[in-house]
Amino acid sequence: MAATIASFKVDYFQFLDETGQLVDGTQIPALARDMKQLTSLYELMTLTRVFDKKAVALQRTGKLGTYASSLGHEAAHAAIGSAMREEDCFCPMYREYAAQFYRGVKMSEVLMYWGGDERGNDFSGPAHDFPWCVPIATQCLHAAGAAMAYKLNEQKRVAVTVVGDGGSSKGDFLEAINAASAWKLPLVLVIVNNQWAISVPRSKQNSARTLAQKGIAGGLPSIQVDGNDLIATRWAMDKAISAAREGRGASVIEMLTYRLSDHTTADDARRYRPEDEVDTAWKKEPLVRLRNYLSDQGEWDEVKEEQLLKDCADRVNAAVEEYTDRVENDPQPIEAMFKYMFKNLPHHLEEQLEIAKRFPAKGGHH
Amino acid sequence: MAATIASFKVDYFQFLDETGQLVDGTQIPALARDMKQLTSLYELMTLTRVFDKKAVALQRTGKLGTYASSLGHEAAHAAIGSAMREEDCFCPMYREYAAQFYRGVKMSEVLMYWGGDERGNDFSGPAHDFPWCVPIATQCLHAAGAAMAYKLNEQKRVAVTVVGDGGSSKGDFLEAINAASAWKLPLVLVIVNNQWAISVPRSKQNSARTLAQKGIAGGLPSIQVDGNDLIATRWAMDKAISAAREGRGASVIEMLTYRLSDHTTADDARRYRPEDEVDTAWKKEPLVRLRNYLSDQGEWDEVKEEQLLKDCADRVNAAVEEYTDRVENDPQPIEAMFKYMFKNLPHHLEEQLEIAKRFPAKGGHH
Amino acid sequence: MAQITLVEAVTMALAHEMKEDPTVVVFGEDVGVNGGVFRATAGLQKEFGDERVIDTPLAEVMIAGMCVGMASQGLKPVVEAQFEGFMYPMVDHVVNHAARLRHRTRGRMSCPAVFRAPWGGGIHAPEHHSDSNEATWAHFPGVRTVIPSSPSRAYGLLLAAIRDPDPVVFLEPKRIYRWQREEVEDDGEELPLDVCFVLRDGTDVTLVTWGAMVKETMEAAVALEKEGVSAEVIDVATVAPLDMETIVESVEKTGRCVIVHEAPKHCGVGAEIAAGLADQGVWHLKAPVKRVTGYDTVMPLYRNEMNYMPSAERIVHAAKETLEYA
Amino acid sequence: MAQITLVEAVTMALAHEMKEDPTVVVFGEDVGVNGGVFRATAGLQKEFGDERVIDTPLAEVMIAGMCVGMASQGLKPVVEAQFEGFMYPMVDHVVNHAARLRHRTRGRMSCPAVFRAPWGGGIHAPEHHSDSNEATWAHFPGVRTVIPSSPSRAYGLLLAAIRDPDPVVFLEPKRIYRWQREEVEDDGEELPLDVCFVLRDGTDVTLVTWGAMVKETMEAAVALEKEGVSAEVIDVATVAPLDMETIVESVEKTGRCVIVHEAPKHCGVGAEIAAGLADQGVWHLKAPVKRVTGYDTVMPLYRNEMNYMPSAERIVHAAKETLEYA
Ligand SMILES: Cc1ncc(C[n+]2csc(CCOP(=O)(O)OP(=O)(O)O)c2C)c(N)n1
Ligand SMILES: Cc1ncc(C[n+]2csc(CCOP(=O)(O)OP(=O)(O)O)c2C)c(N)n1
Ligand SMILES: [Mg+2]
Ligand SMILES: [Mg+2]
Repeated sequence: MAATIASFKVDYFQFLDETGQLVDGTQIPALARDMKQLTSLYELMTLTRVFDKKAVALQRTGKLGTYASSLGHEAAHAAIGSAMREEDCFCPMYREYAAQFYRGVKMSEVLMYWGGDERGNDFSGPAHDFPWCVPIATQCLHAAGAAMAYKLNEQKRVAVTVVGDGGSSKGDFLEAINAASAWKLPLVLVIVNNQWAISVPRSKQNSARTLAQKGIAGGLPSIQVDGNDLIATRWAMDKAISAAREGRGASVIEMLTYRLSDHTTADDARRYRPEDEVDTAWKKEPLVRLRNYLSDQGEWDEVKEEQLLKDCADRVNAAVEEYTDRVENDPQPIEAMFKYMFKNLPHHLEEQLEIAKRFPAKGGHH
Repeated sequence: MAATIASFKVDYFQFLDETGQLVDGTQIPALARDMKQLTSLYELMTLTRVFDKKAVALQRTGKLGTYASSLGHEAAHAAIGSAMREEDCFCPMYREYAAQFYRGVKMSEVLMYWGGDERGNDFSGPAHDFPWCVPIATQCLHAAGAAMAYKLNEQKRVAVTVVGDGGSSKGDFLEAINAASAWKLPLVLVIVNNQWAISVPRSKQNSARTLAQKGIAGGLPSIQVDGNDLIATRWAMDKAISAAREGRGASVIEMLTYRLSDHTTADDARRYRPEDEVDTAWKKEPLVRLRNYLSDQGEWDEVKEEQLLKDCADRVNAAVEEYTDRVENDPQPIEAMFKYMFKNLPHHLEEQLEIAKRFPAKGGHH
Repeated sequence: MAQITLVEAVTMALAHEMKEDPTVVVFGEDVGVNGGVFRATAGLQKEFGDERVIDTPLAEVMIAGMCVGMASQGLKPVVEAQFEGFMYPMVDHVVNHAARLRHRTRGRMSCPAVFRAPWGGGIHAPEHHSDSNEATWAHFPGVRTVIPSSPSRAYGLLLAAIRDPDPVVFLEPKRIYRWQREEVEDDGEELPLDVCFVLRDGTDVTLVTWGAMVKETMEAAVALEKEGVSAEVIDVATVAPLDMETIVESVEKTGRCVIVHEAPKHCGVGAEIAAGLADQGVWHLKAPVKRVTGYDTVMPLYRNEMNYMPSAERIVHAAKETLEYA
Repeated sequence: MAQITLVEAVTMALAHEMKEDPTVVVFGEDVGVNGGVFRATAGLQKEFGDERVIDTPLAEVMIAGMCVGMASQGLKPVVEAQFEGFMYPMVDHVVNHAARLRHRTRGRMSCPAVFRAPWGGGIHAPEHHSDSNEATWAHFPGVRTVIPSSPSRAYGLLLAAIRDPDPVVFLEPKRIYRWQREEVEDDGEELPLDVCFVLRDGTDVTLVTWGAMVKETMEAAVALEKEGVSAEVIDVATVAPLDMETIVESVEKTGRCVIVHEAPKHCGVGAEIAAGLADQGVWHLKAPVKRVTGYDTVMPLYRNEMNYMPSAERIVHAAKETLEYA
């Protein structure tokens, strides 16, 4: 007997094409007609981009440490953040600022973190949201664990996590898929595939047609969307989150986008990445197409754009002020190195704190 | 635009049904007509079962340490071993004796290993074959690495590894699939799904329809076969190995079988497993159906069976002799604890060796 | 009051805390119906249900990683690794996340989890079932490492570990899981973490140990007594952070110290104790500080296992060496 | 002869061995076109091709596990972990397999592999990019742990590590990757593993260290000299196995010892050295053995980083403490 006992597929979704036209021959999500939502998300995406540019500039002038840019990822990140509820848990990697801004994290807090001050992780977003996660893909299991907690506590909460194309090769992500399958967890696993893992192109992570199909290992609904199309990214998130919230389990969404920046400010992509690839990618970036769409709908124009850019610049500058003021005029004391290691400072750390106080670094951190 | 960009399926194969009849309506592999092969593999499976019974008995009488039985897995293991070439690399878990016997590992060596003597790992099988592997699923990455070495050295060699239904949840296995996909490795990943991971049933590992579909994550050809049907297991192995050898990359084969024994002699499956499930499983076990088939073909009869069982008993007894003689009359010296740690014994170990010699255990190992 | 073994004391402590605190969940391989391969969780799933005593898929990275997520969202997971040799895949999540979550977030989040594992050699098990890796855990900031050596300490210290607001690695000496029985009242009385327990008073030499080696060390102390040598025996119990004070005090009295552990010698916890003496106790030392430990080799398969394990004889010999110095 | 930095010496050693030995392959994330995030493998892929300088998918367990497989089948993989903080997922395969394969198979198989990683703090990088985890590796039997502290030692020790028939963890002090330039001849001359290097002769106190802390320790020695104190400086270089002999010899001469490392104090490699002195060197000690180390905390983000790192000032202070004893 030879019988096919299981079949699977990965569908791709795009609603707003590169020029900002709605793709026809498809049922367009209601969001496409919700001008208020779209406009405010466009504003969030623009703010994020203005912030991003500023952060890179701060690093270049020595006012910030290594910084991971989100340039080009705005439609993916804005959709992720805006589709979630306050009580849901976000487990980010390290560049999902738009999602975090939507959830209440302040720009100044992002700067604190990359500015070498742990207080940035004690942010104004939901207290149950995870801080930035450096060890690649580990956040996926934290999200699975959070989802498990919600399920055991019968809370209608969802955990959402993000992993990159590179991170999708790591066991942590793959085991999270398996865990989600085993326990039918209220979890959304988003692969933000920006084509590069530092210098390693997507094609070297594996030879499969999609990364989304990794979800099939656990039998999870797995789709791929145009990660630069806010309508598609948000539609996919809404679908996955409501499935999770209603007890239908986890899903995998692969968002196809492009890292328009260097990996971080410590990286120089020209060493390994053809310029023309980047030029082509710029033609697909998420903001322009959304702006064109909004303009065609009569919802946006030059004047509004100028005003928005000015507001964003002002808000970003205020955030930079807040950041520099805090780290310079209210730096963390040496105690801060010790007092959060345990809830109650153990004896041996008290002794070490005394030594640390006695031998502070000469001339601060430089 | 909503388009299906990738589709996948998992096929199931069975050629010899539980009664030993060829399944009709299917193209039957040539092996079904190769009576010489089938007979010798039946003999190997029988020998393995006789050996297994003896090993368990030895443990019960204190002559062997913890032992992992292969009862019920013989069709899977015999197919794996017999489909490989000497120069291929086998990375076992811990119960694939039939495969190892075929490759030249001696029964006495298996007993040495479970008898607490590392010399069992210095076995008579191919010198490049891996020893038994205790940390679950880690052998999958060793196999991927071996396959990588063969590929880089342009050798037409294949690495074959085995993982259980439980082990298929572990990142090591999942990352091996991804690596195989990334480099198109000459690798065969066999999941011997015996329905249980100690006390944890297959259904708790995840909720997917098959375990084979984990290979889809890497876009690998992935199939499921009746693991108690030697013709199906061997046919699947031949197919996968030749694909690997000819540069067409890796595959995943899920062999559905059943652990008819306790997990190991240290386990008592009655604590967690319904007896009737085991009774049902016995009706599907691999030896009887193959014997029936061979009998129907006029290739086997009572006399041959009796003769075979007698030969097996003799060989197993001889192996037990060899084992007990070696561990009792030629035990490893205390030096053995030290001399293989590094190629050349470092200074600090020389000193420790002196201490060890000076303070040997009282009354041997008990 | 029941006479129970060390492993039964573990079960009793788990059951007690699960009754007291509904956020406590047991999470691991075979912990459910099977009650763990050593029966440490026997009966708990029946009593508390499979939503609180949870069998996991076979994936230690997943177990540790999910534990961090669960602990951060209001649960108190008590993870069981089936054997200490299978904890290595957990290292990344324990040291990079569990041990750092509170610190990383300036106290906004925390990870009140316990990572239990049967630990140590001497049961004639296969490879990876007999290691002593406490030093691996002890070196990492942000996590406590606790090792009981008797039924009552197993009960009291495990209660304390579960109640502790920060992550604790709790290593259970499997060799003595069923060695002695002790009367242990299920009164919910915890024992203090971060302190040593003086098991025997003595004046001539201080024997410092933990875990199953307490057995051989006490035997050695008795043997020494027969020869007129009075040995003080200290069970360290919490190997990180270390209660150096109690040890130094003892050595101030005896002037001699022999440290005993099953783990390999090089960079074992014994080194930290000897180093503490080389600093704070140096003026009191009447003899070199000796370490009787496992060798810097892999624990052999069982036929040679007892040639690896430190014996009472070796401890006595080392103690006498220290007594050769006036 | 070229004046090169430590990281350039690493590259030179890799290139030299890849020329000499066709079985040597470089295996890791971003080691190819990008030449590694610190450029340690810069130019190697161009010279040796992408079948010998191999960019891997992002999966450290895979990297370490495949490395075991590759090494067992005739290759000599030199793995690069991008930062020491990302080595934890490798622990399982390194300690449970790489370090044991020869032992497990009674010499039938072996694992001649090198696990390289930029290691240590002081470069103002994000979390997990500044740890010092040498003690984690040093405790495990069957693997060597080697740490260079100058361009010439990086070249000579890495050659030795690659040629060694057993696994070596090779930790590169990233803070001094580009600190000094030295004339290093590309002559394929290796330096011995398992021995300390005496960097400076002295008679009053022995300063023992390794890695980037050699910088502060030498500064301290110079400062002490100005005050008439003659400090001997020892670079341990191989932290496992340890060349205790050289250290004890030195302390026999000086009677005082200060051990310096960046890693947390508790159960750090400094403890093993102090323990060795408490045993073999105790009669020569004129003062307590002091340790100047990182604190038992997580390495802070960069604004506090320098408050964590041991300074020359702290070393000088500790040395003077030991000199208060006649
Ligand atoms: C476990 C681990 N290994 C390596 C690194 C170093 N590293 C930081 S980001 C990165 C690439 C990540 O690529 P991807 O997952 O695609 O995410 P992206 O940065 O492209 O958004 C690497 C290798 C790390 N942070 N963690
Ligand atoms: C990493 C690791 N975790 C746990 C164990 C303990 N253990 C040994 S066998 C086993 C179950 C394995 O089940 P499966 O993978 O289905 O293989 P089977 O024994 O059924 O053939 C477990 C949990 C182990 N050996 N290694
Ligand atoms: Mg990427
Ligand atoms: Mg199984």
